[in-house]
Amino acid sequence: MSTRTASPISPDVSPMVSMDMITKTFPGVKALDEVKLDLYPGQVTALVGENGAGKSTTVKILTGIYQPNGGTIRIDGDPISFASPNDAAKAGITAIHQETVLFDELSVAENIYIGHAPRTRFGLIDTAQMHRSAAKLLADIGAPFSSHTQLRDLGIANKHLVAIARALSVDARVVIMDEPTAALSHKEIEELYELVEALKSQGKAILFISHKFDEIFRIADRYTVFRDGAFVGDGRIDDISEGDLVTMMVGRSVDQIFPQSDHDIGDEVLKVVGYEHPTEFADINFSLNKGEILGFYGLVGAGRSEFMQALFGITKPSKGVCRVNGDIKVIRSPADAVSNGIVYVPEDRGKQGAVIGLPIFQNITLPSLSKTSRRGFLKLAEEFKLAREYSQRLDLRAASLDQDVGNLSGGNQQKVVIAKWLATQPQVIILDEPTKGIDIGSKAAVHEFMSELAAQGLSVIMVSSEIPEIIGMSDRVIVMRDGRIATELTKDELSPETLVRHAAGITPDGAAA
Amino acid sequence: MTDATQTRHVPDRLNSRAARIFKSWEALLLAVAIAIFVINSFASPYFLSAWNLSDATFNFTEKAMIAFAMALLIISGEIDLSVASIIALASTAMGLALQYGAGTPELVIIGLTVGVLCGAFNGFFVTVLGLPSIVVTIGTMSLFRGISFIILGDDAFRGYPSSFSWFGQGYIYWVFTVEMLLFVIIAIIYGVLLHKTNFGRAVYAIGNNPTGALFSGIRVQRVKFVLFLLTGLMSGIAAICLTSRLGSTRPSIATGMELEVVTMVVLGGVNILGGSGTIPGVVIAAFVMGLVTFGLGLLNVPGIVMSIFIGLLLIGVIALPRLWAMASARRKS
Amino acid sequence: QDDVRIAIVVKALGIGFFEAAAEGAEEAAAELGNVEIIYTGPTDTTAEGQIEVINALIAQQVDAIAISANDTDALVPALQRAMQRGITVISWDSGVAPEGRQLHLNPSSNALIGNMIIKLAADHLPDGGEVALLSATTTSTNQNIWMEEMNKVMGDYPGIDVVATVYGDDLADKSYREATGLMQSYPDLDAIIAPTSVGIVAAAQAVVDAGKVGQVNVTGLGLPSEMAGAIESGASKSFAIWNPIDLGYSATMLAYELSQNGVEAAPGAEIPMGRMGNLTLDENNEGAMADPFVYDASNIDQFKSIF
Amino acid sequence: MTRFIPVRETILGGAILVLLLLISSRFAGFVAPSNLANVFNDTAPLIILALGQMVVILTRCIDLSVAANLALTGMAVAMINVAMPGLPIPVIIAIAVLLGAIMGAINGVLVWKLAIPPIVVTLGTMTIFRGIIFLISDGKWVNSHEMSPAFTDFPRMVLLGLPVLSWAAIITIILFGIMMARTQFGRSIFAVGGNPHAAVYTGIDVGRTQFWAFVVSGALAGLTGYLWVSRFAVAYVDIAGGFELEVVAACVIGGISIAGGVGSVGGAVLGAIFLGVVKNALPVVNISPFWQLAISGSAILIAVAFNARAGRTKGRIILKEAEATQ
Ligand SMILES: Nc1ncnc2c1ncn2[C@@H]1O[C@H](COP(=O)(O)OP(=O)(O)OP(=O)(O)O)[C@@H](O)[C@H]1O
Ligand SMILES: Nc1ncnc2c1ncn2[C@@H]1O[C@H](COP(=O)(O)OP(=O)(O)OP(=O)(O)O)[C@@H](O)[C@H]1O
Ligand SMILES: [Mg+2]
Ligand SMILES: [Mg+2]
Repeated sequence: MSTRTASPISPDVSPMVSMDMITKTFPGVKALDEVKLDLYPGQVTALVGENGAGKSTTVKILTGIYQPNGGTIRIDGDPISFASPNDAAKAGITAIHQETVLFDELSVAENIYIGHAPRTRFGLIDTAQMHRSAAKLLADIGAPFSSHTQLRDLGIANKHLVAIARALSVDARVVIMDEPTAALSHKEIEELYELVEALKSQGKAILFISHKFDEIFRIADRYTVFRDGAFVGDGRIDDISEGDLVTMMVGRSVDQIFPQSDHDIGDEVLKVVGYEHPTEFADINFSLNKGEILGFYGLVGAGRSEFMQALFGITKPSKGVCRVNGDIKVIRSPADAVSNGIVYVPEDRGKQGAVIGLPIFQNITLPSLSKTSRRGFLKLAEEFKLAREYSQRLDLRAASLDQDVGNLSGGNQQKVVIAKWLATQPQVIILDEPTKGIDIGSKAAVHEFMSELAAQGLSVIMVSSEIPEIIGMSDRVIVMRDGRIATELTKDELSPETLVRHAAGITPDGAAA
Repeated sequence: MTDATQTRHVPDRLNSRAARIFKSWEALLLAVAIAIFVINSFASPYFLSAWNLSDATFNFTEKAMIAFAMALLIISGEIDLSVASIIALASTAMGLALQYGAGTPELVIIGLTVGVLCGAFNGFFVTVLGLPSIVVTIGTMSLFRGISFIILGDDAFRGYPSSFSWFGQGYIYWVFTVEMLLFVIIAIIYGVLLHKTNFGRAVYAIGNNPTGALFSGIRVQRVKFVLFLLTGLMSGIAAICLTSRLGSTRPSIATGMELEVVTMVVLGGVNILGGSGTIPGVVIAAFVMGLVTFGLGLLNVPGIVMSIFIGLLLIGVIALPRLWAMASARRKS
Repeated sequence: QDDVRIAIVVKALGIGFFEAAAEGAEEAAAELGNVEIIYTGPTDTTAEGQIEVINALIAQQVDAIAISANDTDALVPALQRAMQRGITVISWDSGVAPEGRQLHLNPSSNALIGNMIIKLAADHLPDGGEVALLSATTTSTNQNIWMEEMNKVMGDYPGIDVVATVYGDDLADKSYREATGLMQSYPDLDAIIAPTSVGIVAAAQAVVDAGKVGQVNVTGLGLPSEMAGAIESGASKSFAIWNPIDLGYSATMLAYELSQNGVEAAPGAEIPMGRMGNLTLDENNEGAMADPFVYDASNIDQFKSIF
Repeated sequence: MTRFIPVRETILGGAILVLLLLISSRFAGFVAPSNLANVFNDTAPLIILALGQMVVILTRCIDLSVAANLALTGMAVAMINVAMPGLPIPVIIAIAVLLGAIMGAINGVLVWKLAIPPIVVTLGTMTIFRGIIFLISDGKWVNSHEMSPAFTDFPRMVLLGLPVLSWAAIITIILFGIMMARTQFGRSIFAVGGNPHAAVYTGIDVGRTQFWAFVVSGALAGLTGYLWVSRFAVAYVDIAGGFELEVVAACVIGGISIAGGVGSVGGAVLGAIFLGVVKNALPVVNISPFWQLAISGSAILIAVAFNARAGRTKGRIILKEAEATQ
């Protein structure tokens, strides 16, 4: 498979912003490794790459939130460095960040203008002027709410519109949009496209990050591809096909990576009937068999994690029954779930997974303490024995078992969390985005381990937003959209297009070629 | 990856036990305590006397009993500012029972029960209604003592039976008081509870990451509720000791003690934000505070001036290591 | 080298009345020659604070403790321990229950003070009127006894009506607020009686601030130096006090006699107090020092610079 | 989208009105304008301190040293007045504000630069400040007859029918109203407390904002220190002992969330007034003052339980139909 390299840049335009040899490391992770990125006036550059490729990190460097460990940023050819977000704003760079960086207690207008509100003669914030300008911005992007609304009263999509308005409120030369359409409806997305066109015609340089190929091909002029924190290539969008772009992005053929293990699929272990929640999900029915890997696919925000957490006893469903081995089980808390053999590896490792601050061995034994203790009294020797056993099984890389998990790399933290659950000898293991933010080596290890677990008769539910992972690992896939099951696909039916089509709710003819 | 030849051996521990102990906060605090002891024995000829040192323990034993339970509560990420008011209410309840002819056993039971009930009240607001404990206990701090004022007004309960005075005034053997014995027993119980049991492990897990602990199958709210009960129970025990020692009950009893208890806990190396701290640390902190106040008392230094020392100690022992780290970081770069 | 160490323990440090008493104690010490005075006390008026101070004094093996107590009962166990260790314990000004001390020195006879405070108010109300009491803490022994004594003689003052009793806790701001509250709740109030040196000053200030000088007369027990302004403004027509210097002096003398000269404190005993004469103990081992003295515009200037 | 729950401030204001009605049914004189003015005047120090505390709590900190700061500043200016009776009052006030601000800055620096938890810092400085008062005054009181008449008269001077003390509170309220609503600093305070992570994205320095919040709180404590000492015409070690908790209570009753980011000037002021009315009404309606503590404790509990219900965030909504019906 051929990897495209950079196509020649048209000689008549020089980049407005250019990043060169930018490196950024976090403890245990090299998020960016000598990448380059050029943005041209009046053009939309799409930055594409898998989850964790380093796209958002690039955005944060361009907006002065992170400082790079190496490399140069130039604006109009002059080197520049940003010590703080204010510096970047002064240089005319504005961004819609992937996560919402808004304030619930402030009004919409204030959210838009915080940090650069118009002032009166006395140096006070000119609220009247601020609301006038905000109202105009909101009208431009077709937002259906007033600038006086308290932000906390808005839904997710509308909050996103505020974030967009905020980015447009500064008279910027460079506009960055990190997955701006992820939370928007069809109509709002159309208005956003119009806006992008308008910005283009004003000669602004636009960086557009998206996982949706149809929109990339619709509005982008150029593309840049990152893979695992490294620059892969860039060029004009007209010069590349969708298939080639995917190949650049993934950089390898799917079947090379995913272990093909034969595991026998046995009897039904778990059956979920009519799970429902007032605001998060509805009408969830499926069953899971022994030794099966069941994939859950969906776009970010489809409600998969919320449902899994309900199954694990964190959130309370309003309706629904869950049967384990045919018996109805009431799961009111994670402790109940664990005692019924259902365990959950959450997607937010730092907050929900590992107990940072406790040493590795204590993390591993936390849910199994009843096994390693006698009448409630700890037995350290037993704990170390258990921790040693499972850290070896997962090939954990650490200095010692009494090291704080917080000092481990993301991949090794994930291994600790998985080890913690395997030590309880569960029947069903739910893995929510198990390889998110994990380096490529550990990723393969996790995949290999997952199929091994299935082979040993454990049932696995894998929630993933990565198409290759879903296709490569799953025996069966459930696609979720807007809190409901959109479809259920068998292994033979799996293809990237089908998955995306069901996840986004696009009719076959509407989908990109 | 189950291939044994490929797996690496991860050692259990990196540092020896001795090295860990030597580097700990407790070691630093112990050094401070010893220094204070030595300074005191030079500063006053009366310091090194068994009876005097025995009297000095009254300065901290009751506070320390509560401090142990408070340490667990703070490690779990909560706080209880109402402990002194629980003492007032428990003491008032005992005094009230006394008016109806209760004897020593009944008084003890009532003191403990009221303590536990107050703890349950706090625990209910925090764990069931999900309110921040600092606010709830600022409220109950006024409420509990307020009830005591309503019952007692400007009056006092007195005339506790002489057998009751054993708790706060009795001696076990020679200079060893009943309170000292209680202090030692409670310290051991809490030391074991926090450091040697599953419950203690859960407390640390909750303090470090309540969400993570919940996701690991720990019944977070239940553990927190128990911790509030324990803090109430300890306040009940302290109420018995203090009432017995004073021989009377006034609603203003133990005013301001909550802050001394919190100070003791924080001085003992417990992170006020939760997650870390040890019982030996709190024990040493109790002695440090007791020795400082007693030593300065022997020099007839007013209590308010002693509190400057305590305040400086509190900020100093946290600030100095950080300043040290900042300075050494600057030197390296 | 071997000085006799007498500890003067006061309700709280920094109160003018007690500072003056300490002066008297020093005077007695100078007269006796070989006495060292340890003037001490908590910074807030609590029994627990005094207990810690007492423990420290026991540890220093002082020869005598003379205490003005914040609580009649709560100090008893601590003081009993002091006595067991051979320390002479007396109380003065504000007493301790009999089992916690050898004797108690009242500044004046309680009955006399009780009568005095109501008489001071009544003298300026020939036609009767409403008066209110502003006390110190609810637990101050001496205040409570005086008010009791006052109630006993109320029959001698027909037409005088005690409408309320409030507590200022010997805190200036609280006393001020309580006094203000009294004037609001009882618009026809004629006098505020504050048998405490902190309360009387605060009440006088509150009367001035409320613009009720001439309408509400503040009286009670106060120090001339602190009350000079109130007499001048007319907020207070007269007040009484015994001499705190004499009180400190007498307490020291008594403590010395008991601890050094083997004098036994027993009902009926007469104990010498230097220039203040003898103290005669009643059946509770209590005795009174002298009569209170009344201060008004005619003599205030003479005393305000003394105490 | 309609708001089902009316604004917190309206409810609290309503509660105060109901309270006043109840009181007036037992004692009509209480609601006379002159008496209400007295109540307000009496509550003025609490209002001023509550506003300072509000700013600190909004940034996710807490200042337990305000009362000690007040007492130390009060003692310092009283002693300055005794030593230099001729010093004009504006100078005295400037000294008080400056001293208070310096103490606030000490708290702020420890929180900002050394990252020591605010509760530990202010617990420590609280005892240290109190101790320093004893050291500088030798434990002695400064009494009214030692202070200059100008010093004690200032807070009671009547301007347009109200004493200067009341005006100080009113001006502070107005300034804070403007500061919180109309200045960059004021809005940053909400941002820092509401979402510190996002505040960094918008270029707001969290630590620095917290530092300035402590300075503001300290400066107001200093100002109150002078007003307190001159109004009660006395200074001693223990003035305003335990007042810090009353100040925090006023904020909590006023709906300032201890978790930061939520609250308003109106809330803090009403919270303080609520406590002030309760405190002043009890003696008047012949409820024993011994009930006061229990009543204010219950008020705090009810207020937090209520505010927690009202302020419960909705969370994200995934189901389309669910969002539509919200
Ligand atoms: N603050 C941080 N600390 C540690 N690691 C981080 C941090 N921020 C990002 N990373 C890591 O850096 C890598 C790149 O993350 P980044 O958010 O830039 O990915 P992305 O391309 O935006 O992915 P996505 O498409 O999921 O948004 C990931 O491995 C991530 O875990
Ligand atoms: N609009 C939003 N407001 C607040 N948090 C959000 C929002 N969108 C996403 N998140 C958070 O970001 C994380 C990633 O979101 P994600 O889309 O995975 O949620 P999800 O509902 O579980 O959807 P998925 O089906 O993708 O798992 C989640 O932890 C979620 O809490
Ligand atoms: Mg991203
Ligand atoms: Mg998810």
